[in-house]
Amino acid sequence: MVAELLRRTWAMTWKDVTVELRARERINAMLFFAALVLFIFNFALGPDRETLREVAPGLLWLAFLFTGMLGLGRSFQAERENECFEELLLTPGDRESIFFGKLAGNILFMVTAEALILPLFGILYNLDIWGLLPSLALVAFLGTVGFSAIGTLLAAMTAHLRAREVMLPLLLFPLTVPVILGSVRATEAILAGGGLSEVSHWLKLLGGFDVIFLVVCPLAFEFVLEE
Amino acid sequence: MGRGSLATRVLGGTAGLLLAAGLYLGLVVVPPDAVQGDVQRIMYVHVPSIVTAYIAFFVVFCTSILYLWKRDLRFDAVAVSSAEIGVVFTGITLATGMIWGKPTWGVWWTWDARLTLTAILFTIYVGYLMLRAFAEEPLAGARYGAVLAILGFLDIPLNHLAVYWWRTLHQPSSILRPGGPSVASDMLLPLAMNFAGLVLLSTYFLVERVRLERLRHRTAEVRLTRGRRG
Amino acid sequence: MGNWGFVGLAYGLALVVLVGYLVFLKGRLRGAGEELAALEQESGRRTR
Amino acid sequence: MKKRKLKYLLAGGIVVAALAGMIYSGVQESMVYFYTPSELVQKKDAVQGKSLRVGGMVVERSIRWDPQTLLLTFQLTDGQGTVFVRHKGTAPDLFKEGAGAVVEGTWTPEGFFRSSNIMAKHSEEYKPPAHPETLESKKELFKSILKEGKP
Repeated sequence: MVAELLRRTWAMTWKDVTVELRARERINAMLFFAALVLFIFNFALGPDRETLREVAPGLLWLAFLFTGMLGLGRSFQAERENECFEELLLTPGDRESIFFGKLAGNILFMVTAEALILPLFGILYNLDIWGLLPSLALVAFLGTVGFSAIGTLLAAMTAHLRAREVMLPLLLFPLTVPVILGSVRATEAILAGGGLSEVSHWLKLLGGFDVIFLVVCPLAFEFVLEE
Repeated sequence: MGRGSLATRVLGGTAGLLLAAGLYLGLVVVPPDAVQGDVQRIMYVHVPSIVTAYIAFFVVFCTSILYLWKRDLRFDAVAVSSAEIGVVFTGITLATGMIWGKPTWGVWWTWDARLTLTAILFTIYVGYLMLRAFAEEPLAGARYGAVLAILGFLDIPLNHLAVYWWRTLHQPSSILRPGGPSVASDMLLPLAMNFAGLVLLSTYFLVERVRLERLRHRTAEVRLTRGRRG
Repeated sequence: MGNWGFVGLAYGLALVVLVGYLVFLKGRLRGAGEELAALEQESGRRTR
Repeated sequence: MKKRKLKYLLAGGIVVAALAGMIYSGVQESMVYFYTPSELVQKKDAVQGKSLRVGGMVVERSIRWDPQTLLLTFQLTDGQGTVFVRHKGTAPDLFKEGAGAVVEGTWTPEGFFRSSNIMAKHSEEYKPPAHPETLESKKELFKSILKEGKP
């Protein structure tokens, strides 16, 4: 049963990635937007290196989250615009596989964007992050999983609403406060030179959040997709 | 049609009387607090409102689960009505808390744990109400709302952990704590009175708001049958 | 603003919000009731 | 149908277990909203120039207030360490000697804490003034001391 779920999930992810590789409408927009955000921060904050250093973790995560949001918004709208929702529902097997497939795609796109943002951030703002990359990557991954789990569910939901572009961030940000808080604090401690052990309780919070919503969201997804 | 049944009116009247008594007790009879002075009297609205709001959100959570399970629109009507009332009372809590904070802490707002949590709660349920307003199809809106309410409720303990690790300035809970309440007994009376009054008042609001939801359902039904016929 | 000023502000605001919500609720109830009544009357006429 | 029920039960179990585990481990870890004066004294080189909060009791007879320049100075203590605080502006009503306070600001190289915001921290006790308790009478005493300290 688990093997079956994995196979279906993989098929779903593969479909999304192939579509993306052909059209590149999502990932290009995300990468360019990410670069722009980093660019704009500079004008918003001025040249003061000290201020920048202090707010760096928050900025980094704002860039991650806004870019991720851009990708999440597209994940079901493309299906809706091309009227593929009905076909999606006809996929055999449990609906969970659709959720996990979409989620894996969303995480993949967001991680790709983060892989660009992180080094670019280090270069543009002259931060010495190179030795810290593994621990930063772990925090980024844990945060991304939690954010995307709720994000994928809400994206499926808001795709059927009026004013869907505004509703996704309005619902997503309040719900993901624990993830945002945990990720930013953990990143802050790591950038300040603390090891992973110093942020263990934030990692626990992120991990716990991920577990809870990876269990709840796919079950809730069934009720969202119902026609 | 405009007025509720006799029982509802009695409910509303009792709530009003209790609140008036609580107001009189809290503003006139009970002495001011030793440290804070008269400002502490704000507590008699602030604390009962947040408890009422929490009860309302708990009702939203339960009825949302029941709706997804039984698919009876009456549960959904209670859920959406209760969410609206919860938002009203959370709003009152935030506003009175800010007014109390200015003379006591010296700031209108600070990003302390309890304040932050209440603000997050407020935004989650305002989002819920917007979702309900923006749903194109009522049945889908009911399902989405139920899912969001369950997610939001599960989020509360996580928010609690995150925000408490982040910062704490608000004094610990005065009433619900081991060793009994730390509020002098004659101050508990107006608190209890207002609490009972606000719970009754919110029940009254709930009954009326659910009636509104039923009216809307009936209107939609009539429209549907007429559309089919015509 | 003295202590009582803050107390008055808090109680006044709470009162305004609660009464305001009540008025808003009653207004919506009346509106929905009238709409339904008009609709029922209209469809009743049509079936006759 | 049975499979579905099992799924929900399992999910509920995992959620409850995860929450319980987090709360249990959360109780053991302690995060701080503010530094205590002794922590600040220990770490003062590391935190210089960073904005942070310090919380403690206001040392008795330490408040000096100059109404001309609006300069308020006092000491915060936790029994072990003591920090000098300078604040420009007024303090909230509940701020007084012997009571708790939290200040926001930065630790300066000159060896004092420059506060930009004072928040009085009060306890969860609510009592009318007539209550014949030692703590209350003590607080009354501080009130009179404060009046002497403030010209």
